[in-house]
Amino acid sequence: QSFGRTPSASEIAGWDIDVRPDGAGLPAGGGTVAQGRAVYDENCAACHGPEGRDGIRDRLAGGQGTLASGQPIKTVGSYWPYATTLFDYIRRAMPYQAPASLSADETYAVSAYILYLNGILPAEGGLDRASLPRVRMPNRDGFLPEREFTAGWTAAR
Amino acid sequence: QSFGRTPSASEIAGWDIDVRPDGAGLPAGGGTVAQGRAVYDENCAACHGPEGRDGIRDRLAGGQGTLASGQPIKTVGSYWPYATTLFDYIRRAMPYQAPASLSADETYAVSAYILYLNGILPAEGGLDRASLPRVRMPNRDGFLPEREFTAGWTAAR
Amino acid sequence: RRRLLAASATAGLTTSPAGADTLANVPAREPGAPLSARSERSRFVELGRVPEAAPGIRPVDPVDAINSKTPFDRLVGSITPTDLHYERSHAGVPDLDPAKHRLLVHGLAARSLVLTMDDIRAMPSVSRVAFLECTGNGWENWKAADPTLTVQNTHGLVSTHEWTGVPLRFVIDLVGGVPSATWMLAEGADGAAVARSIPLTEEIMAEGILAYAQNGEPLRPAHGFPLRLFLPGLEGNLSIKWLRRLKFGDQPFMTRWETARYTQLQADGRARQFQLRQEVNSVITAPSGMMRVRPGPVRISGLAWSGHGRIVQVEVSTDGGASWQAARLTAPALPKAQVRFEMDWVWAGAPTGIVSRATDEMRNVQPDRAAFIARTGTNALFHYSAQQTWRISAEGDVRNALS
Amino acid sequence: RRRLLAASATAGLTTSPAGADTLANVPAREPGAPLSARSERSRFVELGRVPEAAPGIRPVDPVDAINSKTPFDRLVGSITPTDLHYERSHAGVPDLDPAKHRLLVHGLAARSLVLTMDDIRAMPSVSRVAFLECTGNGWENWKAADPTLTVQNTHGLVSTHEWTGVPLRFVIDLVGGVPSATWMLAEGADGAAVARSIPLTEEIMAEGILAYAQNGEPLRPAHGFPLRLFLPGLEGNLSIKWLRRLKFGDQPFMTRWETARYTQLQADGRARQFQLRQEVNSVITAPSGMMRVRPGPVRISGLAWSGHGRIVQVEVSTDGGASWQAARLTAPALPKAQVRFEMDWVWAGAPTGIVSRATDEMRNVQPDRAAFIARTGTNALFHYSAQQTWRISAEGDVRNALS
Ligand code: HEC
Ligand code: HEC
Ligand SMILES: [Ca+2]
Ligand SMILES: [Ca+2]
Ligand SMILES: [Ca+2]
Ligand SMILES: [Ca+2]
Ligand SMILES: [Ca+2]
Ligand SMILES: [Ca+2]
Ligand SMILES: [Co+2]
Ligand SMILES: [Co+2]
Repeated sequence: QSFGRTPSASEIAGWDIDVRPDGAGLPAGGGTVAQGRAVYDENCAACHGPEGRDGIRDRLAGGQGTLASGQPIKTVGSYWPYATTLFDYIRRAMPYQAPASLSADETYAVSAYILYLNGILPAEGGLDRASLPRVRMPNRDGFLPEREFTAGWTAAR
Repeated sequence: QSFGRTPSASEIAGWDIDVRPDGAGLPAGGGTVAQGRAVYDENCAACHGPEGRDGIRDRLAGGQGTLASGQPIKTVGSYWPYATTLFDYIRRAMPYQAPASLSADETYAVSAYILYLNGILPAEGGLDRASLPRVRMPNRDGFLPEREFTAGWTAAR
Repeated sequence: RRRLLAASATAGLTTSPAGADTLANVPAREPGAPLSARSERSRFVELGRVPEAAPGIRPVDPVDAINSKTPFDRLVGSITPTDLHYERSHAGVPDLDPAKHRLLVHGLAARSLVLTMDDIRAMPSVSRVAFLECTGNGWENWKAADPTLTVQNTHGLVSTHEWTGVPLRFVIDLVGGVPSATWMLAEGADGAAVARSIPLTEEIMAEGILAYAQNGEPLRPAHGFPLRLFLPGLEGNLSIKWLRRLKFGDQPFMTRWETARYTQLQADGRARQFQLRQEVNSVITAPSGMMRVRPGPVRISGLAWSGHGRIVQVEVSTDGGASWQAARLTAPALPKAQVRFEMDWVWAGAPTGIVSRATDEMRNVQPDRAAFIARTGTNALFHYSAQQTWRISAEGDVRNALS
Repeated sequence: RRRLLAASATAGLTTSPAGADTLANVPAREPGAPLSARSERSRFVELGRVPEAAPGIRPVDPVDAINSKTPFDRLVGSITPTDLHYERSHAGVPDLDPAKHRLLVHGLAARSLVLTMDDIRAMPSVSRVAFLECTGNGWENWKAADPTLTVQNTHGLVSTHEWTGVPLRFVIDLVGGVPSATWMLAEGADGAAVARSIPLTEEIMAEGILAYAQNGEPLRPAHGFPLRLFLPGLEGNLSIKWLRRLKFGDQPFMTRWETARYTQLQADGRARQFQLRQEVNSVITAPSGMMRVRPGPVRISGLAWSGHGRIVQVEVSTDGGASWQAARLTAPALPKAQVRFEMDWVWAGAPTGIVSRATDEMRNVQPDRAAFIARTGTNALFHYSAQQTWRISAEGDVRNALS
């Protein structure tokens, strides 16, 4: 019994939006912190606040050094282990009301801006397919994968 | 742990409406076929037809001799094994839109009339607590109780 | 309303085969509706029972309906959606206030008792997944096979739920035991005060439940709210809804429902009485009546159940009963519960008949129609449990047939 | 809205204790409503979830809600009513047309495949009763115990249904097997395209289901219509709703939901990641938060479940954890499914705490709060499974407490 059909490569490409820590899945293109500030102010600030703080939705900046405190503040800067996750998440889910509406360049740029807001990139910095996976996130080593479910993978690292 | 309360005898009496083949449960009172015709015409004919036939609801008379045919007609007269069931059912369920609205006398009377329509009582007949259980229904011996569920009871008869 | 359904559309969905021919045409993702207090069905899913007045009389004015049948052509799995459990009522659906509802327990018992719903819900409870089946299920096919019938029409008077309530045994102990009683009258609070005499067999004493919940929630009014009797494996009419009275005695009370109704006329004009068990049964729900199949792979899916206990085997014939193959159960079979079976088949395009037959743990095997009718005649009206044949024409039209 | 409920009113009913003081006052029987296509709930039964935005933020504007919690204070039995299964969505509830929905299967596999819903419903199916639990269940009680919380608030993010769908294994075989893959990305068609990396353990390969039905009917939109992943015993977020893509790989993809969310911060500031199993858990649902008990007999009732398998024992303490007694299970426990337990208790009127603890077939015992917090700290936010204590005051008020 046969089910379904084989998709074309271009069909798959249209849906294959995930980005891995090693950069697999990142599109061509790039953007700067400065470009990202404009994208952010236009598309994101209304929910996430002027500088990634004090918005009506999730805080995106700050919180470094709070994770072991009684009031941990988990943000992209303080908590996220991989910068690739930021690109992946924005591309699939943000802006909330219009997911997947940003171009690749805009996504690189706004990702760069959020990293800048967290002190991870300098004001004159930027991101592209090559540099993004190389960004070292402050909390990169903050995670303890559970043996039961990750034994093979952690051994391979 | 204790649950519930003990009902008074009069409370039980108000709810204890079932009538057994031996007549247990029949109330005082009585009624004639003639009285029953009036009760019937007023309360029942609209649904069951003028003489227990050709109504919009169940046929109440006729059908004797049809049970072994390809088109069995099951009525009080042709099928029901006990006259007590007729009293019990009318008391609990009829007239459809106002169950339990007939008096005991009216229920005896209309039961008598339905038996008359089936040729089981004569025109000048009637029913009361004593006579009703003694009515011999034509199909009294037409039932084969299933052993698995009635072994003790059929043995006791 | 009836619709032509492709054999694979077993889940209540009307999917147009075209849909989206490339992934690029799949609608774009977007934010959805807010979260809610209750999850409603998709607007793309249409599920409803069919009310009917008597065999062959349907669709019908709801006030004339006495049954409302479960849409097995559009269900999957083994549990029946709560609002689609089949319905059989004798005087409509009463609107009972649980605060005012009372259960009277009396008769041949050490003492009488009046219980409130608070009392009953404070007693120990049991839960059990089991089928309930109207004694009349299958009554369309006694004499002839209307070829326009769906499986909802032929077999829609059985359903499976998780039932929760108090063991009958517990309530009997509460009134001090009933050593001299052999029968129990159960009576409803509906307009007809439907009443049945229940033999106090060991099985009934052990398995009977005074149920107040179905699939985790209070009974719905159509199914007996706030309280019903539930007797697993036995004819549905015994499981008195809107239960308000239990009376113990030493003989049957011979109500209308165990004399005039729910007795089975044999060919000789005599009637089987207190034939209370629902026999081993099964039916193919897809492909089934009024569906259409295309030559090629066809997934056969159906339900099997038995009032004797667990289903241990279901076989399927795709050549009208000449040869049989074991089907696969899609979940562990529970005692006295419906279980789904499936089988792969490739339809070559020639006219044929597809049939299922179930076997239960007591080794009862569902009879073919000829054997069943030879035993019962065609006048019984209730307790039809012969094998169901669906005929498939050269065009792939699936139709109800006697064999 | 919250209501004071008597301990016995566990079935969603508001019964005034007065009601009818003699049987003569019970309303007269009368014909009821016509039979219908669907059985609605009684007007005397009010059941609804509580949408909430974050721990302690509720009731909430529905557009801000991220969770909607199951009303366990008003349910009985073990199965959750379909429309009351808890809900957790990250971008609202999409309104998907099944005819246009597609599943793309690709990545480290012999071949790629696009499947329609007709394809998927034509595959072999399995059905299984199992719980689904949001990783955030219990998140109210990490640091403090708001005494106004009900069991719906503390534990309303878990539910049990019969799930039906295609074995994950079958789909993997369809793409020719995935011998070199160790992880699978599952992605939803919702606005957020929620995506999780799923380790291809033996357990997941054996038990994973691509589910299209719940409790016998098509999934409802809030629960993933027309298709979701279902991974019994593992954190709910893995069971991706509105499933549209499966991609095989040899490492985790590190999506936001397995890094920024659903990772558990320890006291030292590091976080447990891929802590995917839902641990052994239980809670007393009656009497529970905001109910009131009277001195005398009290029926204790609750639910237990474990992602490791079957529940084998539930114990209840009525002295705040000092001594324990075995409770009775009201139905056979199924693996990775909720099961109800009950215990009789006589409350003498002195203040105390009632607590339950469950043990599963792997001999995991639900820890008390002190031991649990000693191990996890109070920052983990997800995977809270400590024993739940309900404090009872001298007045009989039942309140949420840390221990
Ligand atoms: C209309 C409101 C809205 C807008 C506009 C919006 N977001 Fe968001 N954002 C949200 C919500 C709501 C969440 C949390 C979703 C969840 O928890 O699943 C979120 C989460 C995030 C997160 C993850 C935060 C975390 O710690 O997990 C990031 C990063 C983010 N948004 C970036 C952006 C960017 C970049 C833009 C603009 C391009 C944007 N958002 C525009 C509402 C918005
Ligand atoms: C408004 C309609 C209506 C009226 C008026 C009515 N009935 Fe009926 N009757 C019915 C219906 C409907 C049934 C079948 C109920 C069922 O099958 O459960 C029935 C059934 C019966 C039966 C049982 C028939 C059988 O063979 O099982 C008897 C006897 C009966 N009615 C007697 C009466 C009497 C006596 C009255 C008047 C005092 C009466 N009915 C008034 C509608 C009515
Ligand atoms: Ca990719
Ligand atoms: Ca733009
Ligand atoms: Ca009596
Ligand atoms: Ca009158
Ligand atoms: Ca739209
Ligand atoms: Ca009324
Ligand atoms: Co019936
Ligand atoms: Co969750």
